[in-house]
Amino acid sequence: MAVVAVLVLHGLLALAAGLSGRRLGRRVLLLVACGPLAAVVLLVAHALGLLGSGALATSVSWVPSIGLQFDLVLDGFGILFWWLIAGIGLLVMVYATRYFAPRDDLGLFASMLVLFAGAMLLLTSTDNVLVLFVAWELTSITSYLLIGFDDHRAEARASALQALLVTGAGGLALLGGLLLVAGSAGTTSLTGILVVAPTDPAAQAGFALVVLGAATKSAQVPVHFWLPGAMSAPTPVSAYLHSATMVKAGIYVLARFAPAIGPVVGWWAPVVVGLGGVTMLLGGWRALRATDLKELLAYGTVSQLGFIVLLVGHGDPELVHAGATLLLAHALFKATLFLAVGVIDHQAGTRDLRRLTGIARRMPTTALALLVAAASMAGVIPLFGFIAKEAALESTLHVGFGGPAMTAVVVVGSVLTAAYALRLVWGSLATKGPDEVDDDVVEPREVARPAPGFEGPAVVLTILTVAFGVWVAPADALVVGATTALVGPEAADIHLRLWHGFGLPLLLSSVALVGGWVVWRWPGSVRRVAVVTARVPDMEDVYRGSLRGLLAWADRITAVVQPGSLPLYGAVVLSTVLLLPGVAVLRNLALPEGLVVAESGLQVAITAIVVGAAIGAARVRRRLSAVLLLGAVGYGMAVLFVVQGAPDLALTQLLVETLSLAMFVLVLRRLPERFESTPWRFGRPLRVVVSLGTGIFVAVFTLVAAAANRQGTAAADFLERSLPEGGGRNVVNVILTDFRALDTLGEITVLVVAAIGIALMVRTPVEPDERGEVGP
Amino acid sequence: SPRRSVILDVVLDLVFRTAVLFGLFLLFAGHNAPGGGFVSGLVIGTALVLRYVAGGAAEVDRVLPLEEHVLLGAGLLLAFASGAAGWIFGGAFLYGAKATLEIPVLGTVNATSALVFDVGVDLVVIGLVLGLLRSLGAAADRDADDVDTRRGVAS
Amino acid sequence: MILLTSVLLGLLAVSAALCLVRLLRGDSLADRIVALDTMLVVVVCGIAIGAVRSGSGIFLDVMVVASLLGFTGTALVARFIERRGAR
Amino acid sequence: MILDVLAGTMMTVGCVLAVVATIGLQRFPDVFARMHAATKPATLGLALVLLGAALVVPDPGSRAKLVLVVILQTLTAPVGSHLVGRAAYRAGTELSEQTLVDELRDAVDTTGSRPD
Repeated sequence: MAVVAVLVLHGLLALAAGLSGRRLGRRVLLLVACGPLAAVVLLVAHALGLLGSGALATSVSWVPSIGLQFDLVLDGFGILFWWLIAGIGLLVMVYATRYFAPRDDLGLFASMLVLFAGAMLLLTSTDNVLVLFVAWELTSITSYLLIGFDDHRAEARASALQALLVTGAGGLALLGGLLLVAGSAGTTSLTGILVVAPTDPAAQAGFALVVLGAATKSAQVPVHFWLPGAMSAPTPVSAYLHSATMVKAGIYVLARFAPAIGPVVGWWAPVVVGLGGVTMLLGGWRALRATDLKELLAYGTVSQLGFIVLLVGHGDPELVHAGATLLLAHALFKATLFLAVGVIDHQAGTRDLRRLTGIARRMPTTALALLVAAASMAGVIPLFGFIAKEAALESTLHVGFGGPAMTAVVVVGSVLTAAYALRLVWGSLATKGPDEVDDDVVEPREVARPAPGFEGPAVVLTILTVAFGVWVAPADALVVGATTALVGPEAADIHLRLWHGFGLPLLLSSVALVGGWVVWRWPGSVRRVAVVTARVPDMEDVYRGSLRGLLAWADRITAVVQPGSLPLYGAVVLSTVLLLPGVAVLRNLALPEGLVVAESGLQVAITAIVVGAAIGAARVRRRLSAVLLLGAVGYGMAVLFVVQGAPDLALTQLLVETLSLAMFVLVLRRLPERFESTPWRFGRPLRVVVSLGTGIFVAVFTLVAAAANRQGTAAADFLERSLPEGGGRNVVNVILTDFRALDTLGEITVLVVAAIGIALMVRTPVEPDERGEVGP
Repeated sequence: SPRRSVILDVVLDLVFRTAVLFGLFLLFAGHNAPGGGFVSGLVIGTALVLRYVAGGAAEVDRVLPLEEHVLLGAGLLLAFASGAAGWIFGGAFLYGAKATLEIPVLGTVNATSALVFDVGVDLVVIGLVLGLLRSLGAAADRDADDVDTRRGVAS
Repeated sequence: MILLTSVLLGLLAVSAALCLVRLLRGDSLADRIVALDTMLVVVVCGIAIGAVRSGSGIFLDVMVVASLLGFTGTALVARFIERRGAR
Repeated sequence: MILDVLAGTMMTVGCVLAVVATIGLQRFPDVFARMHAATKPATLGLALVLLGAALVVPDPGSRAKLVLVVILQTLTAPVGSHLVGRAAYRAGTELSEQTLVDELRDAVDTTGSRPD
């Protein structure tokens, strides 16, 4: 039950922050920080065993009819994610209070942030696939709003839209995949699906879509380009969403599916691992050329995400264990790096490493934090990053099929990681010579010293990175819990160790570090590789090109389909009626037997008049004459109703006919007097054919429909009950206002909407066009 | 204005009242004889159209000063209220109730809750006609007038 | 009485047909609205005779409304003709 | 029995009048003459038929409605044709050549929308 309480708290805080944003100013961020704080308290209580066993699993049925159970199961893997989301969330919110200058829309920012945190917590704790999708979409939407928070900057809006489109499309793919898989497995519960592990073609297609969805969210190549774009978001957002939590949602889904699906679905491991490997290499490579610190970190994140996907996607217990460790390590050091870069950007006013020099002396604490985090990223001994890399290298060695290839990719990836880590440290902190810096460099003394509270969060994370390196137990417990939740109890004996002895992994790590230094020191050495990657198309241009093409194509279609001529619309509508239902009626033509043509001479006379008037209405040149002839048709119909013995119908028909005559007159005043002749030669014959066809179709259709009524009419029943129950002899009115009152209620609502619609349409000011004529 | 016909105005006063009265008659007679909310609304609507023909939008406003959305809203609300009342007392939404009332002048009258619903329908229909007259009539008049004045035709 | 009413209804049907001819042929709008109005008068008479023939008065409401509408329609179109001209 | 005969004759005269008037509608040269023909059944014809019916119809409610319509129609029919006549004249409908004198020509300004 506690889990639900925490989630609901996030929702309430989002509402409260939204409302009270203006009054609280920057303190609103502290208000929303209570959400992650509550989650942390819950986790600590759980870690200390204070909670009962049931506290972490609840089941609330949301929409039982479509299997939408709101059951939450917080297992080991969920807890690992909760630590990340809540812990880093808390620190980011504290950090944000210093980062932002006082502004009145902080309330919106805070509510979006806590809503995002709540969505992520829900995503990682729900066992129902549909609820997972709802949370997934919520994160996409909140990320869109957060990226585009500085909405006055066009670039922020553009990248926010880009992120939304890509992750949104991914979300659609995920929904499709999940539905397919849930359909084959027969249950919408995630654990249920993993137990059944369906492999029929539909499920396989489902898994492919799930991988696609996860790939967009976790910025895997080729849909990785939205992440560097998202760097135009405020730094707290980048640190929280686009490094530690949101981009890991895809990994969460892949990790959940991998252990059960990997061995069963043949293509799963190669595809996912391959995807991860390519992303790792390409991400690392692009990071080397980045000059904006946040862009460098963004590509670094893409690379690290690839690395985690490579480990977690395989499904082998040891690899999953290493993946979970890296997941934790990456969250720690990448969030620190973002926070540190945020401090530098905030104080120095720029993130371009060509304009920064001598920062280390101006803000030693941030510099130290950045240095340690970068070292952990590169995998330098005693830090937690090193342990993760060692575990990864060791586990790839033990993998049978494809193991060596994976190890090679990891080593090359680590070389690149080490290289861009050095580039980051040198770029942001070092005191550079005149030739290594642009002319508009920010002089160190112009950089103000950051307030202590501002650097606090980064320091806390750095302490964790160092502490987990030296004292592995707490991290190990967390990771083992996560792995056993994913793979099962047999993974319980895999443990983290700082020192693996002088084995191959240590050698490979040091090779990676040295290689990294070489690549960074002498970029010339990798010139040849640059030629190869230059030919890879930049996905961002592909995205922009496809968007432009889509819009151009849409314009062309609208021009063709909606040329603005009313008769054409009419013809299209009627001919569709003729084609689709018309053909259907013709195919099973069952005319009622004993077709009575006319009961009395009078009916024939009246029908003749009606038909005569109708033909007249079609032929006459003047608009109002046509309306008058139509009036004759309507009155003729009313008389037919009288002859058939339906007074209510006759009354309504007469009245409606007169009112439409009135409305026609009111409108026709503004229209030219005569019908325009059709410019197109075939206009007239086409109209005759279409209208004749429609007339015949309606007649035949009515007959067939009447004949098809097998169960007998409801009239008898209504007639009987009219007086006793309805209290009235006029069965028509009793039906209208009593038996079927709900339908009438619907109808009068339609009337209200129609009245409002017309009023709005007519009263919107219409500028007379060039001929001075007020348009129709 | 030169366009108003005195004869029409005189006769109209008489006919208008008769029409409205007949409309109300249809409403109340509706349950047992032909009629009902919808028809009654249309009859009264036609009477309003007559008023519009005679004296334009100003005349209609004089006769029925209400805004049309007030009528629409009141009608819909009344219909829902009668439904909700059925729900609260009778257990199901739009549940009908019957009562035999002793009204001094009219003698024994058996009224049904459906009548309230019918009045709601009536108001909605009148509101619709009024709305149409106001938007298609009055608004179009304004456009027409300024178009005519721009083209120098004394309308 | 039944025979008589049938004959009368026949007569009315003939006059309605004649009205239709005028409605179709009528070159000016005024002709057409007069024809339509006369048609409605025929309808009112028809309903009255119908009531006599069937002995039940439930259609008389329709008759009252029909006569009212005839007048409204005529007045409406008359107002339109005045502004637009009935060439 | 007398009532039936009386009602019958009244209704017959009314219907005959209607037919004659509609024949007139075809043969008269211009709008105004046709209107003159058209109003006859609207007032006299209708009154005859309805009053005849009122004599025969059983229940008082129906009779009241019939009389109501007679009154309404005798009131509104002339006004209706007055309106149409006025509008037609103002709109400049040509009078047929058989017209002897047009007293209205100077009294009414048909400048409004006479087709020049």
